[in-house]
Amino acid sequence: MDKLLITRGVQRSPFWKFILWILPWAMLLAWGLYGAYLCLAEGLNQTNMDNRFAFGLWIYLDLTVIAFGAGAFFTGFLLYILKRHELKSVINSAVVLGLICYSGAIVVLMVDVGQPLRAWFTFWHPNVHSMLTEVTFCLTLYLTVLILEYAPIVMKNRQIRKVPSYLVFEFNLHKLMVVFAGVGAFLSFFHQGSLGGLYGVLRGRPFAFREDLGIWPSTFFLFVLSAMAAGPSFVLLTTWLVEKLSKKRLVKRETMSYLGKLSGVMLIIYILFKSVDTLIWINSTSPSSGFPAFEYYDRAAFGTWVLFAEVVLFGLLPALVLLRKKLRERMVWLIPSAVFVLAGVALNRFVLTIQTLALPTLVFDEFLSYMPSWQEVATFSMVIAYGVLLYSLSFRYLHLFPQERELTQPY
Amino acid sequence: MPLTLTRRNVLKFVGGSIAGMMVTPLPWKLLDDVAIWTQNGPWIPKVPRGPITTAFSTCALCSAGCGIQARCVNTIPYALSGIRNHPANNGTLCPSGVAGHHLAYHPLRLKSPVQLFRREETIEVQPVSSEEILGKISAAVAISRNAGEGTLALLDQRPGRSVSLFYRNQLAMHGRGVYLVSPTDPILITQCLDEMVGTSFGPVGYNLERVRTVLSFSAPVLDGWGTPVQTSKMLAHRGSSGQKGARVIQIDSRYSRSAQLADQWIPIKPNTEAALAFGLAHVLLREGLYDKALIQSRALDFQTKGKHSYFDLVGRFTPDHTAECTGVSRDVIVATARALAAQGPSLVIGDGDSGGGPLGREAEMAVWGINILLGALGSNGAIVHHRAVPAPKEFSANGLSPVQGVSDIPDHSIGVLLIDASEQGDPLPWSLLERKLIPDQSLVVAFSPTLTGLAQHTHYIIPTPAHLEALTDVPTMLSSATGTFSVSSPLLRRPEGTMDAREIMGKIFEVEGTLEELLKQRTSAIFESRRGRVFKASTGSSVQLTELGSSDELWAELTAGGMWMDDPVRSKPLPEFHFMGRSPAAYERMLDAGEGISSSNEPDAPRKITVLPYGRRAEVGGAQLSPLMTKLYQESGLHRSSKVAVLNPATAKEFNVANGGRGTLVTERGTQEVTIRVDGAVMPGVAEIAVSPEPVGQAGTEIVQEQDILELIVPDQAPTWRAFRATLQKA
Amino acid sequence: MDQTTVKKSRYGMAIDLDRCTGCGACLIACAVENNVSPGQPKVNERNGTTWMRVFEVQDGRPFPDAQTAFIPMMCQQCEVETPCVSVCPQNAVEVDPETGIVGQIPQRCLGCRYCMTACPYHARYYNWWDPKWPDGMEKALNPDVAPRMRGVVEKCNFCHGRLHEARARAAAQGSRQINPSDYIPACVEACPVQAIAFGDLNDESTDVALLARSERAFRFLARLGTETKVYYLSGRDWVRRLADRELARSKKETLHG
Amino acid sequence: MLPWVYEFRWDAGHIIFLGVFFSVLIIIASTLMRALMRAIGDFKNRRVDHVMWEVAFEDLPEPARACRHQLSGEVAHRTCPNEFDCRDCVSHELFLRANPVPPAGTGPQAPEEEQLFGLSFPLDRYYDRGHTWVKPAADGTLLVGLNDLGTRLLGSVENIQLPEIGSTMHVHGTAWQVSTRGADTRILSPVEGTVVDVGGPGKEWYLKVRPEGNGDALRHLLRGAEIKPWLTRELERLQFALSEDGVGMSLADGGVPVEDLPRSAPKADWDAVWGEMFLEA
Repeated sequence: MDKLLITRGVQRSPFWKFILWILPWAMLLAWGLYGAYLCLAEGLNQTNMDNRFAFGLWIYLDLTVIAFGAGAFFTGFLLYILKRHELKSVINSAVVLGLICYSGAIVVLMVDVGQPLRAWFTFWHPNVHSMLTEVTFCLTLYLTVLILEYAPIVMKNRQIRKVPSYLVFEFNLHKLMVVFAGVGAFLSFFHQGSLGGLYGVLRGRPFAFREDLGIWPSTFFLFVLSAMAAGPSFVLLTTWLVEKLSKKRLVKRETMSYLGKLSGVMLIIYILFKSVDTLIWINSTSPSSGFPAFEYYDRAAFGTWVLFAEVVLFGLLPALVLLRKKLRERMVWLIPSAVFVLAGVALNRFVLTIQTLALPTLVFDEFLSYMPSWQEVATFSMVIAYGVLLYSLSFRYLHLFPQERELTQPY
Repeated sequence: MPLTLTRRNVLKFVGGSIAGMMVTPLPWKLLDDVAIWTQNGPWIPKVPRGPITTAFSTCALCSAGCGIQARCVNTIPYALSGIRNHPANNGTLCPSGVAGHHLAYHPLRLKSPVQLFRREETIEVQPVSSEEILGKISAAVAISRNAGEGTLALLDQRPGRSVSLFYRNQLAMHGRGVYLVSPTDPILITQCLDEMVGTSFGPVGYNLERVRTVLSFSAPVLDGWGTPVQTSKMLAHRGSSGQKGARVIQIDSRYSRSAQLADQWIPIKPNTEAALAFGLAHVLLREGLYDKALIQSRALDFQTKGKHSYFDLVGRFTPDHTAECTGVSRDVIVATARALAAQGPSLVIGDGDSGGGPLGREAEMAVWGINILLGALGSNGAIVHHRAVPAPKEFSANGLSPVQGVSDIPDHSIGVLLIDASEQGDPLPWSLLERKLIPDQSLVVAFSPTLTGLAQHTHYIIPTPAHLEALTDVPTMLSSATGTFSVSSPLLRRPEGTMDAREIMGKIFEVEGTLEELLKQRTSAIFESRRGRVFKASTGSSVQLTELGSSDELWAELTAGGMWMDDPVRSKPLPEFHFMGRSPAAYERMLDAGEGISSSNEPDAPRKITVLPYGRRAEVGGAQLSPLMTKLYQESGLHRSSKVAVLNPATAKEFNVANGGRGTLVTERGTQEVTIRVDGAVMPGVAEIAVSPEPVGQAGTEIVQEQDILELIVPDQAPTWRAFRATLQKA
Repeated sequence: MDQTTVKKSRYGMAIDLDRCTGCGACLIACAVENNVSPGQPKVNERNGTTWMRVFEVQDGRPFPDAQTAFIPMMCQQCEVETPCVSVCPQNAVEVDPETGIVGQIPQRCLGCRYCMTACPYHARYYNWWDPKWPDGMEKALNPDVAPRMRGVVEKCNFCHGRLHEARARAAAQGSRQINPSDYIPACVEACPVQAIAFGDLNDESTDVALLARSERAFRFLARLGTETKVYYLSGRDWVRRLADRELARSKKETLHG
Repeated sequence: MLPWVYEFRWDAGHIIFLGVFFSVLIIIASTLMRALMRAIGDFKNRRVDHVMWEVAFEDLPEPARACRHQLSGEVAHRTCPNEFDCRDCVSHELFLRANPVPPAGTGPQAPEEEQLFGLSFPLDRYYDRGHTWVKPAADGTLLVGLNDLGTRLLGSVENIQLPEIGSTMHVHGTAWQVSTRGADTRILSPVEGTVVDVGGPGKEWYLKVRPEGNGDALRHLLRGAEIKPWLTRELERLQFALSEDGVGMSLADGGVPVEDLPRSAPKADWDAVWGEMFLEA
């Protein structure tokens, strides 16, 4: 039925099957849209956030998806700037993932802020010292870049490419992709870092506050590194998932393994810095503001296991596995390791968002807990559903994996 | 050059202008301003604009009589503050007073008479004409007068006003009129002293400046009991001021605000205050720490032959026995008694908590007893005489109906119950009033500006002007050392359709006159007395009354935030008196009060907890709270809402409820859901629950009946509701 | 007074915790003065708007030895590295160099709530609901203070409206220096026990400057280094130990509020 | 944001931050503009066909992009870097010099080789990788037709869209389009020039083209001995394309493809096969 829209020579499931697949996601999206509508129309009293828990599920989601979406810039950087051509087979997929993550994050941010119509004030009256300004500027520019990177993929759709002007434009745009890759890498470096700086500068929250390295707190660099570790793992994991769901080989095993290696290398560097940073924080930064660090791990479910999980279980362990060639070449090791890498980064974002806010600062204040309302969960699911839908549509109608035909036709 | 007006030229001109404009700051500035304008949508309330003026009046929310200075826009007050140097409040106000100007906008405000229909959880109202209600009342009054079926009762929630004298006068003339006050009203405490002395001892007050030690029996002495100036003085030694204040010892079953702020808190088993009073008296007597000569000469029942005497009574309450009864340790009892005697002048205050009900007549007499032993009623004591505020003779020409507590009249006796100022005064369990009514035949009408508090239980409500819309005088506070008089003059125009209580009563009893005339007559009487001093808000200082030229001048001062204060009088010597009062079974009643018959004979059933309801006098306890009071009750934890039960951690564990969890309290009168709060400072085995109404911040679609813990009180259980037993289950 | 030069002020407060009775008059006076709307039916302690809030704290000893203190907590007017100022993405928070007061511009606030996470004192409040007043009560709003809209952050600004008024009064008298008695925040004015002193910390002679230097004075979380301008006074050791987590730890009792 | 907007300060922070922001913005915008200008340039220079082929070529699976000299066995592995246009290829030059391909119709090739695997591949013409042939005519024009495999692949054509006479052809631009069984397939033009006449499926040839440019107009086309290894490879590709989704059809080694392949294997994904064989992604 929609065959003429599908790239020539690749196999896609029948249309009815596809509809069956996207239907539940579309319903989830509709539910999410309703939740988001309530939040916009009625105000954020629809959420369970409050004056202490001023950030909640959404900001956590934003931080996490943006870290996961780092695959787009990192892959682009390696492919176009460092000429790692083996990544050509995943770049399209990485771009789509990046676009989903970033646009999703921005949509949620627009629901999250109380006055979305004033979002442009950040551009109009920017406080250049705020990490959030840096994030806003970079995020908007980078989303533009991602759209420009995604546009050629769309224009190469079997039907759209028949329009010569699109194809010629695509061709020329694609030739200049190296510029976008460079700009993307530059912007990503800053906003990934600024997202980390977001918490690192919180002098009033000694759990999050970190010393400056140059003009940025150390979390700036930790976020960049962890995002670079998470990005390839996310591309790897989604590719693997798509392979499983579509029952096809899409990418060469060597590429998968190479992505794993990238993750591993970045992760071990990250863990190294993170460990040093944590030690400095526990022994100097935090106590000097009057906050004994052990108190942080004294409350509710947040024990020292959090730190252990972050650094060892989801850090050192997958890093060591991924760094060993023999292990990462086997899917049974590679995939769980990628999952661990992502879990570690997600946990890091969770801890910085939720634990920071849950912990009291004043002695007589109490540890607070927070459970998102259904409207928050709905808006969250909206982004997930949007991501799945956009990816499914892209996978079906766009040529995401250049090696697909090759791998399905054994020459 | 010929100027041709072609389309092309026009377009060129417009285009050029737009392009040129872009390099000027104009569009950008405009964009900037638009950004700001867009943020002022119609949904954001606009602040009023208009001339700013200042007006003075007196707060009538309680009897402290604080002077208020109102900043007004278009003559509507938008902010209240205290009048500087005012003898009652010296520039400050309590939270209720600060937000007093909001009461006119209470979401449950009534502006026309209504008939009430109570449904399951809500109340429906239907408008009726005031003539119809007045007709019904008049008919019922006539029946009560002529047929003798049931009495005509008026419950005055703000006794002591000039209009209260008018009521008592009219009720006395009616023949079957009864003048009722809340059982917690301070007037009844003075009545206890009268009973001991046998005659009217005259109004007494407290001269706190003389006091070095204050022993409070559950009275909220540091929390709205006295005027702000008095409270401030009692706390003066705190902090860095270097001033002297009084040492406050708080005897309280609850960790009340006063217990928190007092220098010493003596926790006591609920309802055992009388025993502790006797125990303290025991120590004073045993150690000879009292004026023997005075007691010997004046006390008629100190030691009597053949009859049980006060000495016998107190003799039973040895420190050990008292400790057993009250839970207060023997050493604390002895030390406290000695401290009262040694660090005098001392003052013992009964009174009790406004929401928690009266201490009880016997306990109050026991407290007066200690005061007498300590010499607090003597010429150097802290309890001083003062004269009644002068009133014209015609106010009492036809006699005054006696003041009676609600508990003092027989059950099923009231035919018509009128409740005046039902939004004010101390909270009162409806069950207590209900059993006084003739079942199914009585008519209950409230005069109230809002559909809150007791008014929710009536058949009809005639709306009265709200606070600061109404003209009223402020009676003398119990704690005041001299008589005072001030007038709360309206700062707001009262809505059409409201009537003040004098108008309503005038129509019922067919008496001419207005409230203003009444108050002016009283002012004249004060002026005629040529006594006392007058605080003038305009200058912030006081002058002798005699310096004022006329009664009108006094009226002008009083209605503009001024206050008249009587001159102090030399205390009368204590006449002959009975420690235990004059009733035939005085000894037995006192003994029962001390030994605590009501609470100890009930077996300690599992799952039963002692509920300690409490009110806040600082917030008038009554049924009117500014919508902004959500800040104290809901938006911060400063004041517990009436849906919160505070428990000791051990008790919470025993009842298997957790901090923040829900629990259900059950008595035979009903059930109530509460949120559990755990507080290590609270006495084990009790649940502290506030009885104040919830502030209503926003009007809902329907009127929800107030749910108060007082609803759970089983009325026959005890004369007071300070503590009652209820089952606590985890919800 | 010299009318040509305007000296820079550092407005501050000193709150005597040994006097505070926790009555809440300050809290209500603040809400009245600053046109804070009454709470919605679903409002709670965590999402209400109380620029000034009074914490009830105990020393943690069990019945019957517990001690209680009340701590009024509002914006502490951090002077150095003001945490909320640097984080605001669109300059909606600014420290006025003339007065040292941290100001919030609600018309420019985006409602991102980043400043709230930055504030160690939880002194910032977000308008979770549309501000609404019961019928007719709009007529009784303070004409000097604009009500805020839903979705923006607000906080104590030492009664900015009153500062404006004092300045206008001074200007009317031809002076650029305001009369200190003309500028008293609503909470200071309302306190029934006069526990709060307010004034210019730069002026050595003011009560607040004297109190701030007294031995009983301390500041909460002083080691964060934000140099707050709200001082607290207490002679009670356990209360003073509440200032800092490490200090609080030094005593064996566990504390809870 | 801009100097005249309230809150703008001339301090280092603002200058650096906004400087970087505007630089990035300008880079993005100018890159976009550049792509746009280039696209317009391509249109103006009539390079659309060329671009389309280049894009299509990029998308071909790597094995389909093998150099003709890999097919002939001269080199083990080489992917064509010039989109099958050997006219300017330096390597091709070098390969030719080392190992010249005999001209068509001469040399060691026997006439029977015109029949390859049962398909007719006359040696008097040149073959393009897109299954067309070019035969120089006496009047200096070039005849363009579909080779035997191509004809059998398409089977009976439902609709054919031939270019108008007078239109210009570009190497590997679209020569004509056929639609069969609901799928469109464009046939690549093997040569550059102006269409002077059109034929069709029933005729000997499809197009008559007057070539443009210099004499090496046919240099990029396969000829002579190159044809067999290429055709072998093509039949292999066809075999895989057909066997991909388990149609079960196989072209046994040496087996002759039937006249109308689609009709003999209706279940096969012909759209994919045509895309594969006619070098259209």
